[in-house]
Amino acid sequence: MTSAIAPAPSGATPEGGSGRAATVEFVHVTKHFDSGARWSGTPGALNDLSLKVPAGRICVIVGPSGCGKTTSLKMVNRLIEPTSGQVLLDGVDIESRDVIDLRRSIGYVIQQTGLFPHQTVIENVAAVPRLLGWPAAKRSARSEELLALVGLDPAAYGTRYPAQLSGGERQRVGVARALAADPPIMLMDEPFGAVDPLVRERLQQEFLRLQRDLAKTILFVTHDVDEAIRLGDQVAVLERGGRLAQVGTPEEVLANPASDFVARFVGADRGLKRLSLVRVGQLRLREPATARVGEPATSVRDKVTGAFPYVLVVDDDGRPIGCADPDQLTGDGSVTASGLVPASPVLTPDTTLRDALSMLLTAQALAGVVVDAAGRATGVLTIDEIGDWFRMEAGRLRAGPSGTGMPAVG
Amino acid sequence: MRHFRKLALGASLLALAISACTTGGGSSPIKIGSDGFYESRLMAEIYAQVLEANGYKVERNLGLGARPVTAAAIESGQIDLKPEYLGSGLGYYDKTKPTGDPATNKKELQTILTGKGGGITVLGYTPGQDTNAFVVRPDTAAQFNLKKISDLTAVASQLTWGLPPECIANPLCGGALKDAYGIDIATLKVTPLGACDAPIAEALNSKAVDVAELCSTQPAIAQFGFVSLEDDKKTQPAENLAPIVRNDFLVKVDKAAFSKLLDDVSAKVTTEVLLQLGVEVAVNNKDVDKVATAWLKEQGFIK
Amino acid sequence: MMEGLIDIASWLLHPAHWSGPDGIPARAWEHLALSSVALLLALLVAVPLGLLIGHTRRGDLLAINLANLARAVPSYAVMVMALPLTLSLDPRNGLTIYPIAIAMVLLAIVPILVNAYTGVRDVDRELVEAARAMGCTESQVLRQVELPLAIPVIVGGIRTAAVQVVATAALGAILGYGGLGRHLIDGIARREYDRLWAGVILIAGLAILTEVLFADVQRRLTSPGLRIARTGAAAEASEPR
Amino acid sequence: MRDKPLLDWAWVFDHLDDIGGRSLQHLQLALLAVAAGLAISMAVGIIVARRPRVAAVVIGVSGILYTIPSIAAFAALVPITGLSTLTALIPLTAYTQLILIRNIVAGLTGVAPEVLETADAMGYTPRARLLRIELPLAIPLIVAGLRVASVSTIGLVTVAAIIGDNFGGLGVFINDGLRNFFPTAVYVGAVMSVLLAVLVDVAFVLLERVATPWSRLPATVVETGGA
Repeated sequence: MTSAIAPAPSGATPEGGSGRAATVEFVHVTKHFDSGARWSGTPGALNDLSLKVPAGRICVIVGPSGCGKTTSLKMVNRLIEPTSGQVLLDGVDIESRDVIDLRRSIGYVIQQTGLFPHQTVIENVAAVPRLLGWPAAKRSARSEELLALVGLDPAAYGTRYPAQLSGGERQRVGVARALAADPPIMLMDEPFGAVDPLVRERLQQEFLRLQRDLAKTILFVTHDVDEAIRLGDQVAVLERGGRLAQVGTPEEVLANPASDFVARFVGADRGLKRLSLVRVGQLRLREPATARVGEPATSVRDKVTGAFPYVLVVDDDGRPIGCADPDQLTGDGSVTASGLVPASPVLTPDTTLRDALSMLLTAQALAGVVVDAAGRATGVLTIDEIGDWFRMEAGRLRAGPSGTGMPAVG
Repeated sequence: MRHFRKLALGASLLALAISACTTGGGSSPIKIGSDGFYESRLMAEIYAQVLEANGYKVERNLGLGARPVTAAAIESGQIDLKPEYLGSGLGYYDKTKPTGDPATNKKELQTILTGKGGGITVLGYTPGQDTNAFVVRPDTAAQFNLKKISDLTAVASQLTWGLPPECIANPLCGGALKDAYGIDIATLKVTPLGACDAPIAEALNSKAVDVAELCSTQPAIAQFGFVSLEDDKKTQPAENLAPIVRNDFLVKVDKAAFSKLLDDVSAKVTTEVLLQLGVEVAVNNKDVDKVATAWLKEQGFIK
Repeated sequence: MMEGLIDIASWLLHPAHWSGPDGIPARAWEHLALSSVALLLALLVAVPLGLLIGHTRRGDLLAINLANLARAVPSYAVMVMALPLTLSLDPRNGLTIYPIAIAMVLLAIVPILVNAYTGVRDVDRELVEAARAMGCTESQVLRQVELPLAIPVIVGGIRTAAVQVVATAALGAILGYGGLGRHLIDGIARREYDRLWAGVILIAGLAILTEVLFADVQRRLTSPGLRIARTGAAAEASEPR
Repeated sequence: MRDKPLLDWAWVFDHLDDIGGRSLQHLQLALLAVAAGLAISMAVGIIVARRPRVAAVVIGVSGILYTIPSIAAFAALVPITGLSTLTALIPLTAYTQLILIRNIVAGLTGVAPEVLETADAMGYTPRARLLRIELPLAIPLIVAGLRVASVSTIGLVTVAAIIGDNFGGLGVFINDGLRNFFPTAVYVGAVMSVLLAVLVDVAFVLLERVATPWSRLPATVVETGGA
C-alpha cells in the first residue's frame, strides 16, 4: 500500500505550506447566523473557539447536534466565513488566501459523500486534478492509484457511476477524491456516519492505516464518542452554543472530563472507553509457564507461578494448544495433548484492552494468551493486569498532562 | 350588460348548459344572435332593444364567430333571430344565387330558409347595405390611376393583395375577380386576412398590402382616406340587412305585430346610418348597446 | 363520423395538397421554420437567465412567479398588442411574421425559464457545496455540476416549450403567416371541414413528432450516471471483502 | 391604432361594470374547467399511479390532447355540443389533463416507500392509506399542478370567445380590440387575465399552506450530517 502513494506532485499544493501537512489554528473564532437571535439560540453558532491542530495529526471535533462542529469545519475551507476571529493555516490567515486556491489544497469528505452522480468514479476522483489543469494521462493515473489505495480495484470500479456503488464503496471513493491532489489538510464531516457498524469499523481501521502513511492534518467531525476516541490524536468537545468544552488526548478527556457536560457526553462507560485506547501489546505481559507435548511433567510443574497457575502447552512452533492444570500433571508422566483446557481467549498485541476484557468475561477466564503474527505465544494477559494498568494510569494523569505536544488552548 | 351576470351565473352550472338546447314555453324569451363583427352585433342590439321596449323578453347570444356558427345556431334553434345580409346569407347556401337586386335575393333566401330548421322567415330588409369593396390607398390609386375594379386588371400582379382566406373559394370574391375582371388571385401575391376587420385596414394603411377587401360601411375607409374602387361589372350582390326569425318562435307571438315592429326599424336603416353608427362603435369605441339605444331614441322607437 | 374520417383522409392523401406553396410540405416547412426560430430565440434568453437565477437565487421568487403568470396572457393577445409596433417598424414582416414570432418566443420562454431555474435549484446542495469545497469557481460549479445535473429538467422544459410552440404557431395564420395553421384557418373560413381537420391532424402530428424527438434528445443528454440513479437499476452492490 | 391613446382611461372607467362582469365570467369558466379537470385527473391519477405502464400511456394520450390547437377544438365542438358552456368547458378541461395527471401521478408515486410500509404495518386499509397518507403528502405537487393548470386555463378562456360573447370572458375585449383596433380593450383583457391569474395563484398558495401545516415548520437546518 505504501508504495502506491506517489509523492505529492509539485503543482498539487501551490500554497500548501509544508506540502504534506499543515497546522490549523482557530483564533477566537465566533460565528452567529442570525444577528437578531442570541448567538446561543442558533444551531451551528460558534462562540470564541480557539484550537490548534498540529501538522499531521487527527483532531476529532465531537459534540451534540447543533454545537457548531460542522460550522467550524466549513470555516477552514471558507464555505462559512467567521463573524469574528481568524483561522490560520501554518500561521497564515486564510482570509489572505485566494479562496479557490485554498479550497483546492484542502480535501473535503462528507457523510453523503457529495459524489457527482453524473460522473464516473474515475471522473469523480479526478475532479480536483482536473480543476488544477493536470493533463488527462496524469489524472487517470492518479485516480487509479488512489482507488487502489482505498481498496477499490480501478478496473472494476473506475467506470461505474456512484449509483452503482454500495454505501461503503461510495465513502472510499469520497476519501480517494479528497486525497486526489495530495492536500496537506483534510476535512471530514461524519464520513462514516451513513454506513453499517461493521463497514464503519473496517473503514475506520483502513483510515488509520492510511493516515499512518499519509500523515495529513485532519479535522474530523463526528457525534460518536467511540469514533472520536478511536480515531483522534486530539479530541475537541464542543457543547451547545458553540463553546469549546474540552480539548485533549482521548485519554485525558476520558480520564479527566473538564465539566459535567463532558462527563455526561463521553458517557458513564468512559472507563471502558479508556480501555479501548490501550492495546494489549502496550502492557508488559507476564511470561507463562510453557511446556511442549512430551516434556516431563515434574519439570513443568516447577515453572508455575501464582499469578497464572497453569501450564500453557504449545506445539513445536510455539503455538498454543491448550492449558493444563499443574495438579493434574500426575507423578512422573509426561505432558500430553489430551485433557487440556482450550487456550482461550487468544489475544493479539493489537487487541484493545476493552476487547480483551470483554473476551475474558465472555470466556469466563481470568487470563488470555497473547500470540504474535505467526501465532506463537508471547505471553498471557490477566484481569488483574488490566486493573493494575488503571491504577498506574490514574497516578500518571494526576501527575500532569501526558505531554503529547497538544496544549489545550481555550 | 345584464346578460353577462345572468349568463356568467349560468356558466357555473353545468346542468344549465346542457339544458340550454331545449326551447319552448308560453312566455319564452326570444334568443337573439349575431356574427362577431360590430355591424351584425349593432343590428342585433337594435332589434333586441326595440323588442324589449315592446314587452318581449330577450336573451342575447351575440358575437357568435362567423356565419358557419350562426347558421348552425339558428337552424338548430339555439337562437331564434339574427340579422342577416341578403347576399352573403344567400351565398352561404348557394354560391350561384346572389344578385344585385335585394328583392330577388330576399325571395331566393326565403325559399331556401323555408326548408331549414323547421322554417325560418326573412323579415323586411333595410334600405342601407354593406357590400364587400375592393379598396386601395390614395397613393396607389394615383400611381396607377385606379377608379374602378377593372383598372386593376392590368396592374394586378404588381400589387400585394389582402384578401380573406375564403376568397379563392368564394364566387363573390375570387370567382367574381376572375370571371368578371380577369384577375386570377391564385397567381397573385396574396396575404390572407379577415375581410372588414381592423388589421386588414391597418395593413393597407401601413403598406403591408396594396389592395384590400373591406366592407363598404367600414369607418376605416373614411378614416384613412382609402379609395373604394367601383364595382363596374356589378359582381357584388345586394347586401341589405334583414332579421331572420325561426317560425316556431313566430307562431308563439302575434306575427303581424312582431314583423311590423322590426320592419319599421329596418326601414330607417340607410347606408348613411350604418356608416354613422359604425364610426360611433369602431372609431369612437362606444358600446354597441349604447349606440343602439341612442339611435333608437333619436328615431323615436324607444323612450 | 366515418364519412368525415374518409373525407379527411382523402384530403390528406390528395396529391394536389402535397405540392406548391399551399401544399403540406411547404406549409409544414413554414410551420417548422417559425417554431424553430422562436424556440431558438427563447432558448437564448431563457436558459442563461434560468441558470443564473437558479444559481444565484437572486430575484427567483419574482422572476419565476412573473414567468408563471405570463402563461395567463393569451398568445393571441400578445400578437394583437405587438401588431401596432411591428407594423410601424416593418410593414411587410411586421404584419405576418413579427407578431406571431414574438408571441411564440414569449410562449416558449416560460417553461424553459421555469425549468432551467428549477433544475438548477433542485440540484442537491451537498453536491454544490462539495464542488465549492474542492475549489470550483462559481462558473465551474454551474457548468460542471449544476448544469449537467439539471440537464434532464432543462431539456424537459425545452420539450414542453417546443410542443406548445408547434401547437400554437397555427395562430400565425390569422395575421397572414403560412404554416399548417393556414389549413386550419382557411378550413374554418371556407367551411371546408376536411381541410380544417387535416390541418388539426397535421399540427397535432407535428407536435407529437416534436415531443418524441425531444424526449429522445432528453434521454441522450442525460448522464448515464443519472439514468442509473433514477431508474434504480443499480446493481445490488456488495461491500468489498 | 397609432392615432389612439394606448390606454383610454375614460373608456376603462366607463366600463368598470363590464370589466368586472367579464372578469367574473372568465374566472368562473376557468375555475369550472380546472375543477372538472381536477375531478377527472384525480380519478385517473389514482387509478394509474401504481401502474407505471398504464400511467405512461395515459399521460401520453393527455399529451396528445394538448397538441390540438385550441381554436380548432372550440370551433369543432360547436356542431356537436352547440353554443353551450359545455363547448367551452370540454377543451379547457382537456388541456388541464396533461399537467394535472402528470403531477398527481408524480405526487402519489413520490411518497417514500417506508412511509407506505409503515402505514401498511399499522393496519391502514388501502383506502385509508390513500386518503390519510398518500393524498396529503401529494398535496404540494398537486397544488403545483393546479397552479400551472389554472393560470394556463385563464389564458385559454379568451380563445373561447370564438363561440360567442357569452363564453369568452375577457377574450371578448381582446377580440373587439383587434377588430376595431382599440388597444385599450386588448390591454384591459390581457391585464385582467394576468390579475385573475395572480389572484388564483395566490389563493392556491394559501390553500396549500393551510392544507399542509407540516411543511410550514421553520427551516432550521444549518449544519449537515447531524452536527
